[in-house]
Amino acid sequence: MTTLALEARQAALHRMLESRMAEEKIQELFLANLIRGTTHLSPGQEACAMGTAAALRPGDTVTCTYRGHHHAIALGVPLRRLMAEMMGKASGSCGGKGGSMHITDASVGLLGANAIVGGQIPIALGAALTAQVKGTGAVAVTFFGEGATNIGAFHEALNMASVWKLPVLFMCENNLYGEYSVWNKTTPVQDIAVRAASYAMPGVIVDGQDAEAVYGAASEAVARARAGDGPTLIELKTYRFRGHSRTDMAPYRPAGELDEWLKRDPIEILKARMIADGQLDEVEFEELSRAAETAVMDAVEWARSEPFPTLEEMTKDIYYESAGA
Amino acid sequence: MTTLALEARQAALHRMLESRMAEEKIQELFLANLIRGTTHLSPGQEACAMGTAAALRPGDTVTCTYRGHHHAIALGVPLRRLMAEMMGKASGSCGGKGGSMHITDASVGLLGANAIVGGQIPIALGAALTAQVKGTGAVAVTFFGEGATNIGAFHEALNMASVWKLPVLFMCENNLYGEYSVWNKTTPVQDIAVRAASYAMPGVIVDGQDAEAVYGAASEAVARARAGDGPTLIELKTYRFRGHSRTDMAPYRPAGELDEWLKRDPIEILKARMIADGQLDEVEFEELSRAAETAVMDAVEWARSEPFPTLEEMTKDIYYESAGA
Amino acid sequence: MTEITYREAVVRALADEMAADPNVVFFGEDVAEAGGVFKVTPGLLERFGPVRVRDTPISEQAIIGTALGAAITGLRPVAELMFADFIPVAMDQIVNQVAKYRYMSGGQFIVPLTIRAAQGGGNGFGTQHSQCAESWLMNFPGLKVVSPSTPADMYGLLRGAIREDNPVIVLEHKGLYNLKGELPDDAGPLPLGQAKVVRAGRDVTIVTSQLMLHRSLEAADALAKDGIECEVIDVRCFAPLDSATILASLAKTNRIVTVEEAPHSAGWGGDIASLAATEGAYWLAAPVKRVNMGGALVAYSPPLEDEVLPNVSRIAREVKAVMAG
Amino acid sequence: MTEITYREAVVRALADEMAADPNVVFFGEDVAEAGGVFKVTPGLLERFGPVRVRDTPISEQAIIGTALGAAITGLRPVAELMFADFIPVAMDQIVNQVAKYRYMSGGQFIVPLTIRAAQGGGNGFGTQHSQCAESWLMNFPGLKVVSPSTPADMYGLLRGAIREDNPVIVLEHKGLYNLKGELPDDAGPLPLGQAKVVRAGRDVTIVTSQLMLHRSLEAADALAKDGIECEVIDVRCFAPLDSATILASLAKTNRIVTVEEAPHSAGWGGDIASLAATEGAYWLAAPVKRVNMGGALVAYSPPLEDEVLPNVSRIAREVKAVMAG
Ligand SMILES: Cc1ncc(C[n+]2csc(CCOP(=O)(O)OP(=O)(O)O)c2C)c(N)n1
Ligand SMILES: Cc1ncc(C[n+]2csc(CCOP(=O)(O)OP(=O)(O)O)c2C)c(N)n1
Ligand SMILES: [Mg+2]
Ligand SMILES: [Mg+2]
Repeated sequence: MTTLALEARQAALHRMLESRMAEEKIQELFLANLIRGTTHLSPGQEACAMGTAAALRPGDTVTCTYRGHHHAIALGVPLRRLMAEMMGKASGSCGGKGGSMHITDASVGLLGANAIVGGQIPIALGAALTAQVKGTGAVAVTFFGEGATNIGAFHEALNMASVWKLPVLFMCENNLYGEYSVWNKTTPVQDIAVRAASYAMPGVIVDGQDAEAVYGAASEAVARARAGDGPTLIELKTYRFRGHSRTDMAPYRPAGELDEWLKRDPIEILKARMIADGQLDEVEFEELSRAAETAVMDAVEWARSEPFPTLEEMTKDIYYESAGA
Repeated sequence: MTTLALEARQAALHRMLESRMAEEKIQELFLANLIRGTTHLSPGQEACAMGTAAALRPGDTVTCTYRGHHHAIALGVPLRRLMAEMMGKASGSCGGKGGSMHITDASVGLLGANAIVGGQIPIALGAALTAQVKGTGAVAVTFFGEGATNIGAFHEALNMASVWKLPVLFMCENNLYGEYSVWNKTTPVQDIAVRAASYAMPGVIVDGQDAEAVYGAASEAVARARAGDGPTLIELKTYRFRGHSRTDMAPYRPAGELDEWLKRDPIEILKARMIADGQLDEVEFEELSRAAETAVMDAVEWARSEPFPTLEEMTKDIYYESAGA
Repeated sequence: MTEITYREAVVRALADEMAADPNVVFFGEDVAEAGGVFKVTPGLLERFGPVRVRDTPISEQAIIGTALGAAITGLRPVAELMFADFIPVAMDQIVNQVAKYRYMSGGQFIVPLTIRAAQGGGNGFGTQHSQCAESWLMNFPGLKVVSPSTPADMYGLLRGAIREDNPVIVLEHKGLYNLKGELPDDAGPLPLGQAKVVRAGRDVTIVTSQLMLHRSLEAADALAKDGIECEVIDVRCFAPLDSATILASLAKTNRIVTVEEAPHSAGWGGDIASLAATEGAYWLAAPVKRVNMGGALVAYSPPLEDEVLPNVSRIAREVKAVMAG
Repeated sequence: MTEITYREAVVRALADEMAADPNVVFFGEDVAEAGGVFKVTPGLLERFGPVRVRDTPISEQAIIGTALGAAITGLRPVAELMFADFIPVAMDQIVNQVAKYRYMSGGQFIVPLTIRAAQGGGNGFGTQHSQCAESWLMNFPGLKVVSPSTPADMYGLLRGAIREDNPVIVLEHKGLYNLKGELPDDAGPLPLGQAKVVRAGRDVTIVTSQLMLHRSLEAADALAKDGIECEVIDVRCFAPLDSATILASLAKTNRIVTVEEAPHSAGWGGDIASLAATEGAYWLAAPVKRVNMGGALVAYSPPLEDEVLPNVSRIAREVKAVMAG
């Protein structure tokens, strides 16, 4: 089994904790109506993001979904800018224009979270095309849910990526539900990974709760992609500990299912492994947790005190206006 | 191997001849600019249509593509109405409004040929839904090319048909080319049929030049569908003897390829089998050919003398206006 | 007379039509078991069963294609697209298939199909989940487009849409779901294609719809205090447009203002202004004024979103400008 | 000065931009090896090689998504959608992704992307292959929409589009591909957003585009013999619209007629009429007249198709009516 080096493990654990706590805080803010709109959280799915991010290097890019906070944090979007974006503040990562569903930070390779199911998938092909045309060796990663694999854009993108041998990682976070529908009510196959065969690309099934397993599979796919051998579909078996969005209490989940999955909390899995390997003890973990909490609280406080964008922003950035124009 | 009863063989041969000759005539008319616009012919692919039609019964429905004359003739659209439609005449099967790419005749179950690649595929699901909801036992057939299997609508339709166990036959006429592109330039799999696995439905490969092989596979799928066991994807390996559309001389075909396929002319295959079985001799075949030619010439002459629609037709049929309104 | 919400009006209309006609079926993403993401359709599955009320995969093209195929073969499907912002995902099926199917076939089919979707801004849902769709659909003859603004109209127009033998898109405004209003005990289907003078006035005509109707009525109240009597017209049906009602009002007031929740360019207000400049030109005593989103998009940030949507004071200001013009 | 066709102008513009900037790439269905279905792009593959000039699968969503991803990561893609009628197949990518990507990110990206498509009627291509698309795209801030009417404009505006740092849709009229015209030796990129007064006149302003421009010019010649001097304006760029040029002409002639190849409702002529009724109202001496397809679709049948498109005599008749008004 592939493992991460100590520092990478520490970073993964650290960011998983930050993501978990940031999302708890975000949920609070939404439920208290301190933020209006809706949000889609990913507690339970953090390892999918962290394991993948650990396999990437600067220049690589990511597109993802409205359920994208964990990806943003994994890639290094600063918590303050994330929180400010959540609140629609001018110092948010998108200047407040994007919001929870559209976190974007080109400086860390996050090309954008997307609120149209499947919309982000073909966009990754373009980033990969740039890499291929310019010979940069970069790979393009795109995250999506299992529900999204029933939409046309998914199909077209995987096919064209395969034909053009584009350096893309198709990362399917199969969290068992699309909104309130359990996956097998809308999808006739047991494993999403089998769909790779329609595109003559490798389809891999991975434990999405284990950051290192994700890292291993992603690393292999990255190597394949950088070598010019084309895309890979990776199915990450995972679970969202919360409902689909802000107010969803997930009444559709069978009794006990959540409890079973809580036993496979990605944070606990990595923590236990590090403890077993003598890299961490409970006290240190508590410290890490507290540090994450502090960072999140700081980000929230900071963001709350930041100004909203000025009204001129309303019509800015619709078009790029060149200096000369 | 499944075979057709004598009468059905005769009918299939007869209609294949009619289709072949009608299309030769159509091409002539277009090239002579007696018809404006474009047309997509199917010589070489006739068995795909005739074999399938032989497996259907009244009440079953078909949607197909702009390359749909053979389907229309297989289902029994009268040659006169087909030719009149080709010429945009009022007595055409669509009153002249549809044209070569949109032959439709609800009275024989032809719900429409479609000029948007993949557009007709989901529509078949609706006909199947009606059958399922009303319990009519009808099946819905949809024809499309191998190139169309790369478009999103194909994917969505197969998935939803499988989930809902709809009585649909997905008939892929793999004629090796989508416009001027050989299939394996745009499609990374050797056989389209493998894509059925993405939808947990049977995927079958059939010799599309052999009307009886097509009939056999279609019959099995029809039985499955009528029994409530859901859809089937059938890949018919075939070839178009002409270019993609009116003016295409198909320069992209490798030398000799057409000649190889001409040896597998679906008309010759059925003819030879009938001769071998003592059901036909050359003289009778000549007679059949002449009869088909006569019928086609009659249809052309008739259609030429028919009137164009009146100008009031321009705005009619855009909306249904109830008698009371 | 009972008081119901706009949300309840939807499910009541659906239930009443499903009870009246066994051919009415209803499907969409998470509409059945969960009762819809806006909790608009609860109880239908329980009452009408899983054959007629279905959840679909995330496959908007398949949803609309299925509805079309069902409509032309004898059902009267109602398909939900959830957010109107997803209409573009199924755009080909809507504008190239649904709208044109009857015409291309020369009138062989009726297309009794209803598409429902929730639209509009003001909820912090961000750029991809806050749009109004009327203007996108009006350049496609064959479609009818309905936008109810009150619970009673929602109820009556949705029933009217389901009874229509033509495809109708019913747009529900998210911001109105909780709006309460009276429903007459003898309420039945309402005819499409009729605008409604919601407030009579002699000085200026305001043409508007949905959320903007309610803001315009507020503005009209305020303006009345300044002695300006607004006639407020609820468009209700954008295609076909009830020009007569609008022109009659213009003939009386000689001044017209449109209040649109949409970008200016190719927004429906252009059609109203066009009506005034063509058939209504001799009645016009002052330039037409259009109040809309200009060239802007809906941003996530609350102050930007609040600014982009026309509000009561902006409406009042523009009406005053027209009175001065 | 050389004489070139509108068709040649396209490939020359593409070649010149590809030669000038290695970041320009070009792809679409059958555009590379075959040189396009309208034989518009021959020779590019041979000259610029298969990395920069590519054939795609039949996957319009993937094509546009790929172009978007490439544009935001450093390429300047030109994507062809073949017939403009297929724009709806990729509508989500165009209107929810491409148009909004820069805005949602708070201006992190430029989106230097060009989409080319062939549009228009008059060729017997039937209802799904004869539409004009400007009006469908104008309600989406973020897009620019260009419709060149002459070889020189085709050349200059396509180069201008490719140089734009914003997404541009360039619509080529099929009926003009064989049109010849002069190209100045020093021709370069033309700026977008400027209408052109093609014929000066004092009596009435005709605002039009593409095929209708040429018919309008013919009508203007005929009308001149009757002493009516038309000022004919070629819109050239529908978004952003050059209101100033149109208003200046209206201020001079006090009469305005739009000649549109599109259905009336939500057609771009509504924006012109709206301009006249708002900013131009004080100059209007007669009602605006719109000449367009009314509520009709393009049927296949030649007399119906010929009737639905505004022709020279209808244009002349309507201009006379406006002069009388
Ligand atoms: C085209 C489109 N259809 C529907 C929706 C509404 N919607 C948002 S999330 C979602 C479920 C997606 O499920 P999945 O792909 O499994 O991702 P998850 O939310 O589980 O991460 C749906 C249907 C949408 N945003 N876009
Ligand atoms: C959505 C869409 N994209 C592109 C086209 C143009 N087009 C027409 S036929 C065709 C090739 C289709 O190939 P295939 O599916 O193999 O069918 P065949 O023509 O071989 O029968 C293409 C690309 C179209 N009509 N619709
Ligand atoms: Mg999911
Ligand atoms: Mg083919």
